[in-house]
Amino acid sequence: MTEPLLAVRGLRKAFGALIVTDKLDFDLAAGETLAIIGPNGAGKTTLIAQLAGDVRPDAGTIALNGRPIVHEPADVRARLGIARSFQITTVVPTFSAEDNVALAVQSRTAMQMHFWQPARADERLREPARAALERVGLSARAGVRASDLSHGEARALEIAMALACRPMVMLLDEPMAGMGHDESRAMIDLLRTIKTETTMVLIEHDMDAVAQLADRVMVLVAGRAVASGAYDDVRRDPVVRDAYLGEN
Amino acid sequence: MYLATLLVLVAIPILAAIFGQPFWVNAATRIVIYGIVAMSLDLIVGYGAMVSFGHAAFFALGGYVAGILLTNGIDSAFVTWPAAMLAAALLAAGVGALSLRTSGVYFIMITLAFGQMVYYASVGLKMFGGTDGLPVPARSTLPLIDLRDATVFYIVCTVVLVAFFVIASRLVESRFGMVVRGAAESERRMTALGFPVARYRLVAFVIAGAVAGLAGALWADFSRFVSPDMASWTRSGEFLVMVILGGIGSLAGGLYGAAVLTGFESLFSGFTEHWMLVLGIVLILIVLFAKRGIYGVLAGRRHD
Amino acid sequence: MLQFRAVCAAFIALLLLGTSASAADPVKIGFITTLSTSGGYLGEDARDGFLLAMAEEGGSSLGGVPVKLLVEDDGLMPAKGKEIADKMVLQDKATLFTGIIYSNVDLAVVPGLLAGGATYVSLNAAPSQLAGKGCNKNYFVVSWMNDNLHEATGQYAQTLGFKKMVLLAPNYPAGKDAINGFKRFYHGTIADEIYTSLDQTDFSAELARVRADQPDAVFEFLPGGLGINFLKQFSQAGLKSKMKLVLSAASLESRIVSATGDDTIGVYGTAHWVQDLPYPANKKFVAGFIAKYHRDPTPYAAMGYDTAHEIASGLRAVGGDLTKADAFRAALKKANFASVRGNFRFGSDQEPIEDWYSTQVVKRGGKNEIVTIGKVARDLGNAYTSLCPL
Amino acid sequence: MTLALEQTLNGLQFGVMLFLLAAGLTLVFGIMGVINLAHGSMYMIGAYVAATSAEHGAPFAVAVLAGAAAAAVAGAVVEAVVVRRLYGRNHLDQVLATFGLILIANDGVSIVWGRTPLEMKIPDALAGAVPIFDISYPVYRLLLIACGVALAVALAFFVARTRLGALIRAGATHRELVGALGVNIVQLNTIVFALGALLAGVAGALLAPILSVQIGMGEQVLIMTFVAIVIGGLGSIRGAFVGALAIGLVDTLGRAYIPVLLRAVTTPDLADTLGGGLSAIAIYVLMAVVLIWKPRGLFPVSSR
Repeated sequence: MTEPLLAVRGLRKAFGALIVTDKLDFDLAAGETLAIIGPNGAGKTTLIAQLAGDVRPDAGTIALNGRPIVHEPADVRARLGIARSFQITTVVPTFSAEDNVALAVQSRTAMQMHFWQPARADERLREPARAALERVGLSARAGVRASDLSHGEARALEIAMALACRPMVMLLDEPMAGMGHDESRAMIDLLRTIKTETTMVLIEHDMDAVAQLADRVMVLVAGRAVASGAYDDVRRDPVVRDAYLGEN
Repeated sequence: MYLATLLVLVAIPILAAIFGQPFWVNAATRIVIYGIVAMSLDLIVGYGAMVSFGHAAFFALGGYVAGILLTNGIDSAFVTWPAAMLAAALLAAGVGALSLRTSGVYFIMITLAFGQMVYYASVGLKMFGGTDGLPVPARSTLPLIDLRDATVFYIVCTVVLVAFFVIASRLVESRFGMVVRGAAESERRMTALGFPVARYRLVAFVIAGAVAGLAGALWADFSRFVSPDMASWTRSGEFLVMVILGGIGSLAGGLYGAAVLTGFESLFSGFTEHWMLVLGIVLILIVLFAKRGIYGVLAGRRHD
Repeated sequence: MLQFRAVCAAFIALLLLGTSASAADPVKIGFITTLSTSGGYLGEDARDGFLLAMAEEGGSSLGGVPVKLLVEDDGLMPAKGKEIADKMVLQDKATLFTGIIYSNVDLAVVPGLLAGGATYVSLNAAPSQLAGKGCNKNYFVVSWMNDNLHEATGQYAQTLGFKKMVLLAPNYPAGKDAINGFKRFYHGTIADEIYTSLDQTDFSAELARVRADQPDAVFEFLPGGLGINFLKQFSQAGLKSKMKLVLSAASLESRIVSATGDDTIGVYGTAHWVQDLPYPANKKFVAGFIAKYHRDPTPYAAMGYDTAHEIASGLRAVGGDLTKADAFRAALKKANFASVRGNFRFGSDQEPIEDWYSTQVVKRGGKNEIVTIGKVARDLGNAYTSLCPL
Repeated sequence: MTLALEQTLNGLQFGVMLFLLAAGLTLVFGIMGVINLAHGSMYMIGAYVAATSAEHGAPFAVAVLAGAAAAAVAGAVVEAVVVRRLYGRNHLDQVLATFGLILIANDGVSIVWGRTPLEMKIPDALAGAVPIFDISYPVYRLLLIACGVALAVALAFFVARTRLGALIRAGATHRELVGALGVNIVQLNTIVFALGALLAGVAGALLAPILSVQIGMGEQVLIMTFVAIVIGGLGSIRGAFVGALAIGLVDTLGRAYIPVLLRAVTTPDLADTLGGGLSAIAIYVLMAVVLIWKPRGLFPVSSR
């Protein structure tokens, strides 16, 4: 049996009396797409933050390719191959879309500081950046300031940046949040092409998207995984229906 | 605009000779040295969003190191200037490593605290003159070039200024610069991409500190006098004013800010004892109505 | 292109403003002094005293020679003072200077001026570095040699018979000099030497130490605002009834007295000039000053006035032609003017030889005044004269 | 032992007065996000107006109230004319504009009152000293401690229990929310700013009889005030109180004991040199240590 790409054991996090992650264990196999669903406040974003290194867990371990990373800060984890998008679009607003992706390309050599050559004329950065923009359909908008992009475009830009990092794992926090129907469609199509070539953890409320993208679904309620499995199985799980889907 | 600026810088000594006003060279040298400091500060404030309220500490340390070397008979500029830069860089590395743990207003205040420590240290060091300051016996020397000549010294300072401007302009457009600028706007994103943001910032901070130290050494040579007020918080404040006045995040703006602040004082202090009142009003008007400072006015609308 | 023109136009405007200031004829006197900060009133008084002397000749001449007084504020910063001096030398071509209040500014500015061949006539600061071995043929001190200020006070403390004293001064070189000068003439027990910060406003910690030391008397050298705060707090702490204060002229002058109210009544002082000195020149000065400025003069004003007359005597002798350097120097050295202090002359080192008076603050007609008690020292010179090659 | 008691009282007195300044500054920052360098000018105005009122025969209490009122009015005017335009602008603009206000205030005061420091008498009833154990402590300083503590309690009550106070608390953490409640934010800002200025004016007026009332008195205390609120955590009134007391005690006890302790371990000359310097930087070292340990101060306000 091959080792899981990402292994989480006994992860626990509380903010005061509020337990947001409760003894969580799960594995992520290489190439797999795991969707995490659950009601608001279930601790989904905090879980992503702990995987990415923005929030320190109170207890538990996280291993990437067998290497323990729970004590590594976010930038180290990113260099080890964890890329992420944020729930609220987080890019460099005054840089153009291409500049933003070029930075992501540059992040593959994040530890090397180059002080002299103009970065914007560096084809080793620009060419892969344009390719990533092409993939997410933003080629025409490459020169536009990130802050001037539409909401959907900005979300796609974040995906392009994650792609350009060539990560082992992509952590996507509600990539379709706030999008209209058509934008969501486009994003789902995009993610479907991407999921074949990388490993993904996806937080999503849109059940259509989950159904189409997830190989496996984990349901979080109050920090605990109450169910895990294929989308259809999970959907039929009475505990899940009761805690979450039943509300719909 | 850069061409015109360069032309003016070159024209000053010529015009000074024609009009028989050697003081112009003197005043211009002061502006150029302050311009170097303001530019170095702009590098971290304007591009890195690290608002240092203690930049004068590096300027002062550079000045003192050069001054002390010169007092002890070591006068080669190849020693005094690099020594000043190195000392300022080391101080900046220490201050930066501790200060960069904080951000925003806290960063402003902690750099102020370190600046005050340097200030009081220079006040307390009686062997280097304490509040009386340290008279510097002679200027640094360069082979073949006579720095004692005011015009020659001005030209050397201007060369340093232009060289630093070119280097800094490339720096902010380099891979390194893109990371520092990106982190200024979205630290989260740069961290999530895997950049060790604190390390990049520290390097920028050290570069700025070292250049301020070099400017301090030039100042020691120029005024042949170093004193604790080089490190005072009001001096740090003036440097910030120069940066903002000139146009933050424009590099060249630092020079314009230095020129206007220095020029303002010498022009108005002749007319009225209350020139500070006028300056206060002008500062407020600039903040409220000329958002990108003098650079913004000169350059017109910014393109990007 | 527009921007290019803007930069050039701005520059030309600056040039024109710069040149318009340079008209030639009158003798230019560079007056570098402290007009801002808490020490700002010291320079203001010195300047006003100087201007009063000029006003006696109509306002724009001294010794019958047209002069132009270039007054600039050094902001109590040595480097700023040096900047101003450079500007006055290079741009205004001034060769005659005065005005500096603080010793640290003095040490930064004066050696450079003298090295460039200019003449400096001091109306206040006269640090030991420029006395003795450091003397210069173009350097004249009308006021006092710094040490005198505190030596006289030490002498007076000795005469008053205090057995045990606490000494306070700011933690800077002139502060150390003050305490050393005091100790040169005072030989009782010194219970404590306390050094304060130059920007300190609250002295409660120091006063508690003074209280614990239980001295007969306290000497402090805290000029300007520092002294005002200290004297108020000293009195409020209830120490005034327990011990005496004996101060030098820099720490006890009319502005400090007026700003501290009754807190200074009974305080002892020493001075080389007191408002009530009976000399005709002094009466004329005091009356003129009060009439013009509506306040009592300080020693700084008196020295500004005397210095103006001293410069006038020199200018008159050479008809305003400062290129006659030897004649100008010789005339200055004669000190041919009626000093507000009465007895005044230069020693061979061109530092003053003068009398020092003991003083005390008394309430007279509802107003607190510094009055002369007697003489502490007659013809006091300085300890460095013999080292001066002049 | 008695010396220690006296020094502690001195430190407390300084601390509570500093709190009066710190409270206003931290509120203005917490609610409006404005760094107000001109806060010290309000303190200066309070002192000048109180001293002038007393000179014209106003009873002590009236003079203090006049000073406080003048500072509050000045604060409201400054807020309406300048500061209002700085909300939401970056801190640098705020620093520059309020620095301009300092210049205007200082020159303005020198035009109105001249450069001679003013005097304000302590009313006879408060002029004495009272015995506490075996020291006699000035009544007036005890009064200052009492006033400071009383005002701190009143302020705490006001913020915790009144409607306006609730808005201020809400404003410090959830600015948008307060706006959404239909509260007139513009008016709230002016009131808070004037309240901060009022407290600063009270401090200036109360300290006028102890200190010399002079130009520049605001800047000296301003830096200390900033140090206090940064230590406490910007925006936190509790933090301002703790920070101000810490500064008061550290500064006073440092001046009292560092030189004495040093004299016990080194030569007197070295002790004097070091002691002066070390006691001057003690508060800055305290701030740097606090910030390195807790980068957002002792009582961080969550939202900022």
